Amino acid sequence: MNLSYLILLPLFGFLINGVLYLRSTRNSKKVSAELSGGIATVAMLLSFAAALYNFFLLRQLPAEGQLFDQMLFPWFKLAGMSVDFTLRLDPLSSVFCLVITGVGSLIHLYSIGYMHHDAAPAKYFAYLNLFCFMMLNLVLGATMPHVFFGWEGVGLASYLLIGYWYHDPEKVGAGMKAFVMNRIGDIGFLVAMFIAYKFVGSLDFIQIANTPLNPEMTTTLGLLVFFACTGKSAQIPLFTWLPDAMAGPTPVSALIHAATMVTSGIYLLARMHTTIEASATTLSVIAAVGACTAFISAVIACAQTDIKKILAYSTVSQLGFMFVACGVGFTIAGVFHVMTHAFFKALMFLGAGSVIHALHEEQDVFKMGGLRKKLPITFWTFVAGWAAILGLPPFSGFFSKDEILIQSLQSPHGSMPLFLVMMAAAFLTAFYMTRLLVLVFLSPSRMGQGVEKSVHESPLVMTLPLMVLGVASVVGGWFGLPIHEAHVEEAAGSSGRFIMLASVALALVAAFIAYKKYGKTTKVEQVNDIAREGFKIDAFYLSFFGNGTKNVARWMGNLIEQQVIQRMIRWTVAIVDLSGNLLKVAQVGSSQAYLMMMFLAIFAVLAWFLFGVGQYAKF
Amino acid sequence: MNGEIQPMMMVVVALIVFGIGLFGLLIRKNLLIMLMCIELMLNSVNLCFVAFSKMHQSVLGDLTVLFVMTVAAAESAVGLGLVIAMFRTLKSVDTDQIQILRD
Amino acid sequence: MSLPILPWLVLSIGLLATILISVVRVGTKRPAQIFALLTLLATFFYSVTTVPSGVENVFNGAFEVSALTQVGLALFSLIGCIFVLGTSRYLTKEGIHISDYYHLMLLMILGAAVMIGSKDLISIFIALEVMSLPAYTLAGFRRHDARSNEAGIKYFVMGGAIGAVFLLGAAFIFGATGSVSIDKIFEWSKVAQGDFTLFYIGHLLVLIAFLFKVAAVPFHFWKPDVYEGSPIAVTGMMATVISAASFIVISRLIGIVDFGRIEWGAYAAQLKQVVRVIVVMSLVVGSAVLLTQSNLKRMLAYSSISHTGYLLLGILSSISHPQEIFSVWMYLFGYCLMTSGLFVLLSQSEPKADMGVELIDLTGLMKRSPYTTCLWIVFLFSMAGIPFTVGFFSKYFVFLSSVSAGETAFVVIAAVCAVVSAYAYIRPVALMVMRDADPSASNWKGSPVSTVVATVSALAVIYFGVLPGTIVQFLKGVPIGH
Amino acid sequence: MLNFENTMTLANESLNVFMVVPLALCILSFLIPKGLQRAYAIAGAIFFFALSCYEVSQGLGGQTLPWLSQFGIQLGFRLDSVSKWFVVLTGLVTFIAVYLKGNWYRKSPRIFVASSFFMAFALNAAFLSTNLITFYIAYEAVFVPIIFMVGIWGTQTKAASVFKFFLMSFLGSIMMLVSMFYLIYLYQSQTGQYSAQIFDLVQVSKSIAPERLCLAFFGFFLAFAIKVPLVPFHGWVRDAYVNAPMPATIYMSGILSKLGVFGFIRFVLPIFWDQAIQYHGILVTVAAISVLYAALLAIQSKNPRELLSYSSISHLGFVMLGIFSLTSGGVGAAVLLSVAHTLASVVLFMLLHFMSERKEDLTLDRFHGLAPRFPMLFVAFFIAVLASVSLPGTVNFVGEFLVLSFSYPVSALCTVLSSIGVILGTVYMFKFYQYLGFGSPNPKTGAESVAKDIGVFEISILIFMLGLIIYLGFQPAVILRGFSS
Repeated sequence: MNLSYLILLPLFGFLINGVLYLRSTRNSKKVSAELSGGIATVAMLLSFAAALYNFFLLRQLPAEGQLFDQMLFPWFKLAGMSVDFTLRLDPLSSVFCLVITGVGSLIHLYSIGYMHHDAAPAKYFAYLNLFCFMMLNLVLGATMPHVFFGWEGVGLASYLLIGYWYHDPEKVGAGMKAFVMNRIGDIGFLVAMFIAYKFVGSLDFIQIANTPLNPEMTTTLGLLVFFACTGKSAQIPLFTWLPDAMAGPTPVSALIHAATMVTSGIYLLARMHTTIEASATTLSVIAAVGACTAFISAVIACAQTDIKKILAYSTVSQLGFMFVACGVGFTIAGVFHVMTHAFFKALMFLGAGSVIHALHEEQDVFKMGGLRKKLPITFWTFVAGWAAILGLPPFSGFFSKDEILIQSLQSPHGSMPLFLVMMAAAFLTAFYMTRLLVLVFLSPSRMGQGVEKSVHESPLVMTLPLMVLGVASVVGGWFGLPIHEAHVEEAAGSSGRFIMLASVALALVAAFIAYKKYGKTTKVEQVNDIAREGFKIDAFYLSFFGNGTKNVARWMGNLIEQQVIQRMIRWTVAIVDLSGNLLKVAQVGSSQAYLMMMFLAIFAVLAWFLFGVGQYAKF
Repeated sequence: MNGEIQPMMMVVVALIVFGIGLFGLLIRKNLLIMLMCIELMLNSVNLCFVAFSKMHQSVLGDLTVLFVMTVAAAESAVGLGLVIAMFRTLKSVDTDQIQILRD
Repeated sequence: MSLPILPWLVLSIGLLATILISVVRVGTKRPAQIFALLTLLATFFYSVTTVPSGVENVFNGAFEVSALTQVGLALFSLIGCIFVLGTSRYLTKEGIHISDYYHLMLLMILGAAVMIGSKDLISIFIALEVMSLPAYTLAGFRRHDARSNEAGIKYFVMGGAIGAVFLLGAAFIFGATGSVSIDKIFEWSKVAQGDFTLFYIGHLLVLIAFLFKVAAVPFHFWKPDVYEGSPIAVTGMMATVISAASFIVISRLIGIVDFGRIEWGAYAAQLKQVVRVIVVMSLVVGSAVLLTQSNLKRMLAYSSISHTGYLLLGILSSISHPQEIFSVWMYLFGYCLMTSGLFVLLSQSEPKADMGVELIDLTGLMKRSPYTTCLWIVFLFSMAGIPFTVGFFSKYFVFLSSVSAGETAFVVIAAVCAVVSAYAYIRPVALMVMRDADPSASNWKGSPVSTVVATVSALAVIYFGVLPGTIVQFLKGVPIGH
Repeated sequence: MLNFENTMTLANESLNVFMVVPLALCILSFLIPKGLQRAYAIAGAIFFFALSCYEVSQGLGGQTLPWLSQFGIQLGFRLDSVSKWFVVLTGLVTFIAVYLKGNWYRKSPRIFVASSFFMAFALNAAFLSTNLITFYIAYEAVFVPIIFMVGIWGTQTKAASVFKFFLMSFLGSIMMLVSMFYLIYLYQSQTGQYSAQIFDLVQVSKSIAPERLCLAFFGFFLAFAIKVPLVPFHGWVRDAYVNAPMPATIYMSGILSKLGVFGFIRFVLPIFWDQAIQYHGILVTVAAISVLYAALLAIQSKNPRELLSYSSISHLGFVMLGIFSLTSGGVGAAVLLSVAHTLASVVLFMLLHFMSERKEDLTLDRFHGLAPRFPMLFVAFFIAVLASVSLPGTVNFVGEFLVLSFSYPVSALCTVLSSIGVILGTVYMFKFYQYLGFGSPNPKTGAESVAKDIGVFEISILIFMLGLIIYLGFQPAVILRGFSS
């Protein structure tokens, strides 16, 4: 078993494409999307093959010891802290590897078509490969710093890809926002590492899991890790970057902001589930935050008009579902949902990309409509994704989502309020997804004349991934996870069956309402502004934290730096200067005045002296 | 008691003379008078030396007086020379005239 | 044959010869200059070749020949050489290049040389006057310039008054001890009993007279005015020779009393207090007013006031720790070296009529004459005490000695003042290097000889800044009189 | 206790090479014609850098030459696992500084080249000295070339900035000198001999009641805090960095600041260990304040150089946090972070110089859109920015991570607060990059329109430097090895 190929292949892809791009800037010859995309896709496919191979090798190991460590090189070692660059394959990371490389390969392939007309596709594919490399490091790292390496790396790739069209300041700003909010979360990760080093003495996950800590530290550690996850996985309070991140090319949204990177929070919680589950406080915080996020972003999604924004809020909402799974102590259910979500959400994003591509960068759903005939493959695959996210049996989402719903009620950490919120979120999900489907594909066309004529189905490189993912969205839930089987029977209790039925029924009701409401739409809908603007949370952050920091900085610069510190320096100089000028006053130029002062001084010395020595002389 | 002047009295007189010289030096604006005041100060010290010489029954003080008188003569010569040079340039021997150099 | 006072004799005979040759060859100045130079060189030669290891008293104990006095004389004659060679062009330009200048200069050096060897209050007084009278004259040597007259008269009036003060102090000491010989007074102090008030007053008065000579605040008023008015060459001699000689005498006068004795403890404590106050005032006034000056000679006056502060700090520590006096010698050595070099450079200016050399005249000197600028920078850095110049080690040993003597608080004050004065020294450097020449800036043109002299001084400043070992070792070994 | 000194074997005795070679190069530069100065300087600097690397690879060592031994001033030099990195960095920074083209090669180039090599000489002497006085002399001597550089080739308000820099540094260092005298005096009063050797003084400090050394400690602290600089002793930094010519800025940010860091490691910790423990709370607070305060100032600054100067202060705050953790791990991490900061800031300043050669106005209040015009330059710039925000994979991350890990157990609050500096760092560095690189290119005018991307030689230097940053990011053991014992 050799894991290095798994991560090295995307790295090579990144390097080759990077060099190709830089060379093209020197001789100003564009590297074609086919060449660079081909290299990148092949690298990813080979990496997928390696992941698959390693997955089967791992399956052959006995159930207890399904773990493989490969030390690449020692990283750093100083005064009791020793960290190696070690890859670790276990069932959890192997599932993630498969998703990353599998979905990743498809999206690479899709991108060849999507980025065909871009000015520098080599750069794009280099970034994409870099992302996959970092993501694989994230899931394969055996120690916290190694995961952090991947964690920051994916953030970086995400930044680069969101701001890929960097001549537009708005897109640049979106990338910056994503990166900074991720970094805010990273503080949690960093401090968690410091705590782990202080109290455990090691940063290896196994060591951390096996070392019992006192309850406060366990809670602190868990909450800090969770805080890091809220950044990366766009949960309350750090969720506002994800909708903006849609500024990047759509395949990027599919890969990074739906299928893989945003789920790394779930991965981290799963990786550290021993620590997380050891504290009831941590669990309830996670569940509460997850449920709130799921519900609020579902509400916001109902009011969006941008196709990608709807999907983005949907992603945030679905991530909330996953966190609820973690928060009720069933991380496995969350991971399962990660996998199914990766299939259907990537599918929907790619479908949306196909639509946008066909409509020449039009993203407003109210300027679409009636695309069912024009884009048949896109439509049918999109329907598969829609059915999956609604949780209709036997689509993949049904298995994972219903399990989360069941667990939110039945697990020892679950509760009725939690369950009700989740049901509401599921209801809203069905509503806005149907709304999307209806507005884009089923309702009467609202496209401009010019646009409507040129609409055509995407080429095969783009539809092939759609079809593959469509199939995966259907069958992805049938097998469960290799680490998962134990829980499936539990879900089949009688109340569980009732919940399943209820949720399916609820979804169908919501879908029906949405269809009735939007099926005949012919003009732009008036929606609630507050909801459309994400309840102004983003605006609040911007004005409170963004401008707040700026104001504090300006205040510091003007008041403290200029008025205090620099002025102190100037005053010191001024005081010295002033004292010089004052002392100079005695230099009046008259020799008799000088003599006067001198003799006064002499008398003063004598007088003081005689008095003083008289004092001393007494002894 | 026997009518002989006490050495310390002489010293006091000398100090008074010194004070007069100093006072003159400080208040008179005419350089020539200031020169004379300096001479007065030097001579008062001579008186002092003589007094102490008497007190200690030593000739050292008397001898010193001779040296001091010589030096004082030389000093007044130099001083007069400077005053003359000043008078040539400024047509005055008033100290108020020499306050160009200041600050 | 051993004639301890040979160097002094050489100097005196040379002086007479110089006067004679001027009498023989009236109207030309060249012979006097050459004779003066030869005299100084011969004096230098004899004084460095015959440095005694111990202390030899001559003239019945009224005069001391020791390594200290010998090196002092060597230093004075060296400074004399520097000024004779370095400023002849300046003197010609000023119209004071006449034989009398050299006679008076040699007389001043002779007075200083005799003063540092004198161990008798009377011979100190006579030597003081022999040194001062030519100085008064020289200060007013530019007879047709009102400023020079003023300088001469101010110096004279104040110097004369302070001479009387010295004499009064000497009289009181004589009255208290019955002697004017320093050795005898020291013997007296070992056994004396009773009330010392008269002695205290006398001692203080003689010290104050010399504090006036070195311009310690508050006896410094004459210095800026006299410096500004006097010819540059004379100012340079005053700044170096007179200050150095006066400090040697101060150390001698401090050592007049056996402070080891318990009876003198109170006095020593009190004296230290006085010196401390004077040190702080000198440092503060010297460096703070230094910053406000724009006239270069005035600047150097205040700079020498602040140097007086550092030197007095060394003197202060030598009151209780006599072996630390070597730091004062080292400081004087470095101070004389850099100051004389600086004055030689200053004499290269061609000031506009009736105006002193202003700071602004230095602007853009780097462009006009880079080599001279480098010399300026060496001396100014040395003044500021930057390493690799002798000024650094001067401050170094004074500070170290003072810390050893427990005067750390005053060392801190001195250090702060060093920063302030460093600002003042770096400012001219900035003007020379950073600015383009001001149209009103005066020209700088030195004779080749003066540039060579300045170069040699600069090299010495750097040499002793890098390898001060020998000189410090030697000065440390200089036997301490009292 | 921190004692790197005693456990080392002394093998390498030819340390004077580190001083003699730059001094010789400095003197030789006066003989070279003006037109050849740059070629001479580059060749000399490469030679010097290579020689430094070779000598360092020959192993650690010590050497003592007599100078003023009777006063305790020996030329004591020692190459240990701390100083060797700074010595190597001196060579590297010297090379970069003389490599940059600018008006210093048009206007009196001799003085520039001589100053650069003199700086290298003084820096190496300071980094290697084991004698306090020798250290002080070298430490002061560093002023001289800086004053010349800023004075002759600086911009606009250069005089004021020179004075501010000089006076503040001089105030600090002279207080340090007084403290040194106090230590020498203590040694002398105990043993009757003068010594300024660090080993002797460490012995003295151990045998003295700690409160007697408090003021001396603050003397040293002041000197190094001004040099590093730590807030609130940073008043000179902004003006000096902005108004200096680029080589001087590179020297100041790259290596002069490290002189302060080095001083803390070499002198303050061994001699004033007890005081450092006593004032530990203040020290870490000051370091944390430096990180945050400078980062906030960087956020509000519109001038790229000003921004980089504040970012330097902020990063050096992390270094100081490591040192003030008072653990051997923290110190090792601080050395690593120092190396990292030197590499990153030198590259950033160098790139900024390349950019300002190509475009006059780089004000950070609008998008300049330079990235598409100079892609290579901006790729390098981006990697340097990543290093500066200490992204994992760069040596800066390892350094910062280790520093914070080691300081967390001793001062959790300050560590967590400093971590916020990481976010702020991201904000200002990315803002910096984006304003310059991103956005639509503005219409070009005049000479700007013919500006080309960086050339092959520049690229190879950048590859070397950035390669080093990334290589050390994965193999920091190269540096950390010396601290593992």
